[in-house]
Amino acid sequence: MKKILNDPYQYVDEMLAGLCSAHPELYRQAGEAGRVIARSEKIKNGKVGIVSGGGSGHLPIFTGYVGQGLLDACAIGDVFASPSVDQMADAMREANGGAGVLRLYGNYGGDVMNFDMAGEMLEMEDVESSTVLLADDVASASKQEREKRRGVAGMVYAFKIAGAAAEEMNNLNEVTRIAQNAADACHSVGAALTPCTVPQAGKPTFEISDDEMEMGMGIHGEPGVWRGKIKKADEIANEMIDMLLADMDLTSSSRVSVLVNSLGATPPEELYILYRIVKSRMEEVGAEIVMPLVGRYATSMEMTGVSFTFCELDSELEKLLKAPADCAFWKVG
Amino acid sequence: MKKILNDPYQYVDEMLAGLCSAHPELYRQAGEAGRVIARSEKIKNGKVGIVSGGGSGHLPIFTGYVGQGLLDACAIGDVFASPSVDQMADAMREANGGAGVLRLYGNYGGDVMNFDMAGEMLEMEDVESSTVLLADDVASASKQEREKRRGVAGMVYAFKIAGAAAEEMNNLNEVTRIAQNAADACHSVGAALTPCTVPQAGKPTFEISDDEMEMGMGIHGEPGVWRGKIKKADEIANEMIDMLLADMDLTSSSRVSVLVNSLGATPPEELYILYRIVKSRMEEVGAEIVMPLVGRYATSMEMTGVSFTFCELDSELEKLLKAPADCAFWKVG
Amino acid sequence: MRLLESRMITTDSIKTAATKIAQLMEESADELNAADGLLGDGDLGITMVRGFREIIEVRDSLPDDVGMALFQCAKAFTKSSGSSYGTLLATGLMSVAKKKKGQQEIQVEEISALLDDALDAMKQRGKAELGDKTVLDVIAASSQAAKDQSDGSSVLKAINDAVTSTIDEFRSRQSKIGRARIFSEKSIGLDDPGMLAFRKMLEALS
Amino acid sequence: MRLLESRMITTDSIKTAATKIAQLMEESADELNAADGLLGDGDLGITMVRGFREIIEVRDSLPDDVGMALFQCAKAFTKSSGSSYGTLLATGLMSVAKKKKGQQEIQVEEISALLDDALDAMKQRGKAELGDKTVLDVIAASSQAAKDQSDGSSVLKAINDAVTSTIDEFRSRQSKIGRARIFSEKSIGLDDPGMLAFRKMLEALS
Ligand SMILES: Nc1ncnc2c1ncn2[C@@H]1O[C@H](COP(=O)(O)OP(=O)(O)O)[C@@H](O)[C@H]1O
Ligand SMILES: Nc1ncnc2c1ncn2[C@@H]1O[C@H](COP(=O)(O)OP(=O)(O)O)[C@@H](O)[C@H]1O
Ligand SMILES: [Mg+2]
Ligand SMILES: [Mg+2]
Ligand SMILES: [Mg+2]
Ligand SMILES: [Mg+2]
Repeated sequence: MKKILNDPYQYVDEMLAGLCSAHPELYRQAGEAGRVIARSEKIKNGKVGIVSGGGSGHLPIFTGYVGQGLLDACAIGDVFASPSVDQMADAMREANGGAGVLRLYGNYGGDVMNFDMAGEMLEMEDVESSTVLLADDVASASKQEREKRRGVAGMVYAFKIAGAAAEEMNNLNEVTRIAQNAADACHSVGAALTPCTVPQAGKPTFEISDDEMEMGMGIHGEPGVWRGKIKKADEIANEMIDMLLADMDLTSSSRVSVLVNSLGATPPEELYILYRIVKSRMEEVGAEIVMPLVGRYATSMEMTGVSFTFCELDSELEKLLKAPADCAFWKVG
Repeated sequence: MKKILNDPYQYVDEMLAGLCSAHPELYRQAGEAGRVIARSEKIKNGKVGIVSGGGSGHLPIFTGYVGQGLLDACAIGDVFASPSVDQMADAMREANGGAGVLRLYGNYGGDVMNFDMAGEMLEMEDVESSTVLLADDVASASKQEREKRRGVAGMVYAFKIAGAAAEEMNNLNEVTRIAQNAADACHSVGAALTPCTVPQAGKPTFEISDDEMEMGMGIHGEPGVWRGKIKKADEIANEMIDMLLADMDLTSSSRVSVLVNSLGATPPEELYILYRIVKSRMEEVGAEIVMPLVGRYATSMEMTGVSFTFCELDSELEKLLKAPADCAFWKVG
Repeated sequence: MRLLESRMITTDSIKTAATKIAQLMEESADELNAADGLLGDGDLGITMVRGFREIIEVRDSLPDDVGMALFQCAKAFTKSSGSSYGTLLATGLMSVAKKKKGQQEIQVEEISALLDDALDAMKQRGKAELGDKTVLDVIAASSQAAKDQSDGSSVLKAINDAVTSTIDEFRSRQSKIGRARIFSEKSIGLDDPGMLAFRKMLEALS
Repeated sequence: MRLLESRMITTDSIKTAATKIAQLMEESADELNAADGLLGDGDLGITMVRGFREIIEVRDSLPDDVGMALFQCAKAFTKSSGSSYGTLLATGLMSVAKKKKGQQEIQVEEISALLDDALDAMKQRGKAELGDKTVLDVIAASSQAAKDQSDGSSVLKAINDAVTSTIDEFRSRQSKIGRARIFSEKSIGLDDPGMLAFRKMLEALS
């Protein structure tokens, strides 16, 4: 959990400056405090805008996914902290092409309050908007209380699918409906082996001993389902898959995209070891894996651990998932 | 440095199985022991084949870069260990489209011995071949003894450029010449903050205290230039850039691609913080940055640290660097 | 103190109040950060300081329309930080602002009802309930205490007392919302930092 | 022992030798791993075991052409592992194989020259020099000891003695090649594992 940084209080601003100077053809810093990242080109007139936002420290989430076929703008908070209402409002202004703005982000109390308030502020500026929340972490609440779940890596699918729907010039109602379907289609669970360090705090987000892991842990270190000795890769994979399958109704005619995601430090080598089990369990169910994603798509800086997301696709979602997309972290098509 | 694995002795084979089952449209397992990864489609007749090879644990290097506009095949050893002669010979057989094979890999004693021997074996099968070694780590030997340097992240450029040259149906001499130019154009240096764990060894590759870093360290933990207290990001960046610039002759008409690379655990947030300095130092020199790469291109599993590679481009190299390429870890164009 | 000595609140009294609160917040930042740090991310002091600094920025240009003045304050407060408390306070201010838009004064008799409005808006914004051990509980108590009061200084004293006894009453209870919820058990015996920040603001006015 | 008791080496004596060495390597794996582990990656025992297992796989089908037989052995040895030692041994065998291709026997008098051939090939392959404290040094000593010998058992004893005294002589020197180079200082006082493995092979034949 050692970090390479300057002043911890400049971590986010320096990161954003670097991001935009490395990829000026993709990203543009906007907003009064520079805490909004928008696409380098202004939004097309008549296109529904898609904004997201949340704490820093999760690259490519959230900021990284600003790009063609993905987000239009993003508000960025300090590491693991909500952006301010103003930053969210600025992001919405950037994403306003006159056809309304969808707010698409994770279900965290502070983010929800701020984005709701930003929405009200934009309403006063006659910008129509809607909200779709990601609440895909099955370990954070029961299926009956799905709306209380945390939003985790399922965001990747929601960004991709909603982004494609907006790119096809659907109206705000349509984009919102599709984004909600994408959000509902996602089921995720994570397991962490080490914490990470929030620069401003300067110490690990939680403590865990050298031979322990925590199943079901949230991406900020929120408590999980159990903590105990590190299990073998195949056991970990099977346990996570059990949780996800129990939450879904997959059949032999289902089509599912799977995301085997590193929380940061866990290398792709280990993700591929886990993927074997995902593949064979899906074969058991008879469900077809579509466009599997293996890599670092939603992280917590240098945290060691993995998450799985299963996204059940209907033909509409599948087509949009496969549509072209382009950002510094992910190219499709 | 906690790992998610099953039997440490199966780490590599399970990883390869997972890789190929996740991306069957890209990768195919070949060779007697499955320790060769080739493109899913057989090599085009008359195309020069490009093979690489080396120890596992560096994804995307080496295996990950098998793909269109990149490598044709790759021999994979255990973590941080050379592949066998036989595996290398098998990789060369996969990459043989009748126009000869270029062996393009890093300058490590065991790898060189084995690849040379594999080359001799293939000579007996009338397959023409050549060798280009990456020796880009400026911290591992002086400029006068450049041929003794270790090969590190510069491989990414060499794979990309040589791969594009072969895709354009140049002959073996031409591809070899261009690959050698690419290798010569690369200058790299790394700094490590934590070690990683080789599965079969079960313990970290080296020891370093919580507040220390090592400048110039190799990707397997080979000794560096100094070890001391962790410096600030900007100081680290400047020191690494000083080493690289001292080794090159950049002028205000130079065009350079820069790779700001994570050794594994270091998150992209911190790479972008470092990139700011690369950018401003290049501006000082007056050299133009072309297609900057920021991310995890050459790693040591969960090692914390970074490397910089500067690749000085002439118009031929630049054109080939920008040519299309496609693998699970990197898409260009 | 011009805010509640008399029987009404004007933009002038808002300006004075903002100045006093801003000053006390600068002095109390560490204390509030520490209280928040026991259960949350320890940023409540920073939130208050930054928020009131932003209000001070707009203070001199606040309009006489007391509704619009409060609206400007609410907007200023949301600028600085992304913390829950800032957004909740701004939400409360905004709801009062909407009610009073176009008017130049707030009567003491209106305070209780306006606090109820703020409370409703904040409940909706934060999806919390009374009893969850948050700032909402001291606002509810304040509204109750302000009822049937018609004098500036007595209403302030009544609110102050109600807030203090609410804090005392809740000390032994569990937090059910926000970051503190994760450490629900740990919250027993500790004061809710949002309640403490509310009392600090009152303190500045007393 | 049929290999060197008589005055020549045939494919039959190669088969017997391979069997005996393979057996001793199984017993000595831990010892060689440990020796390699002190300075390198601790895999030398595994390398030897796996290499000789592969040779045993092809043993029964080795041709009478002693050159081709050695060529098959060399190829078999490279199959299993990527370690330096395996490739170097195979390189040495291959160079002898090339020389003896088309013949059915190796005369004891030829041994010294063939070892020199192997040595040259191995030097070229590994880019090491004599004196670097590697297996090359014991092979050079072996070649020297084999010179002017014409009897199978005496040449083996001479080589054995030369190897042992070379190991003794190099113990206090520094390794200059391979993984051990990184720990050059540490190598003082320790035997080079590649030399030890070479002696083990001779031991199996004695
Ligand atoms: N959803 C909510 N509803 C009501 N009050 C809340 C809510 N969330 C937090 N609070 C109040 O805010 C205080 C914490 O504020 P703050 O430090 O800004 O939160 P955070 O840093 O977690 O965003 C709590 O003590 C509580 O009084
Ligand atoms: N370049 C070289 N030239 C000659 N001998 C070498 C060379 N490299 C290694 N050796 C010999 O091989 C031995 C180590 O073998 P091995 O364990 O297979 O190496 P590694 O595991 O490092 O590839 C050394 O003790 C030394 O005798
Ligand atoms: Mg807080
Ligand atoms: Mg906060
Ligand atoms: Mg070894
Ligand atoms: Mg080895």
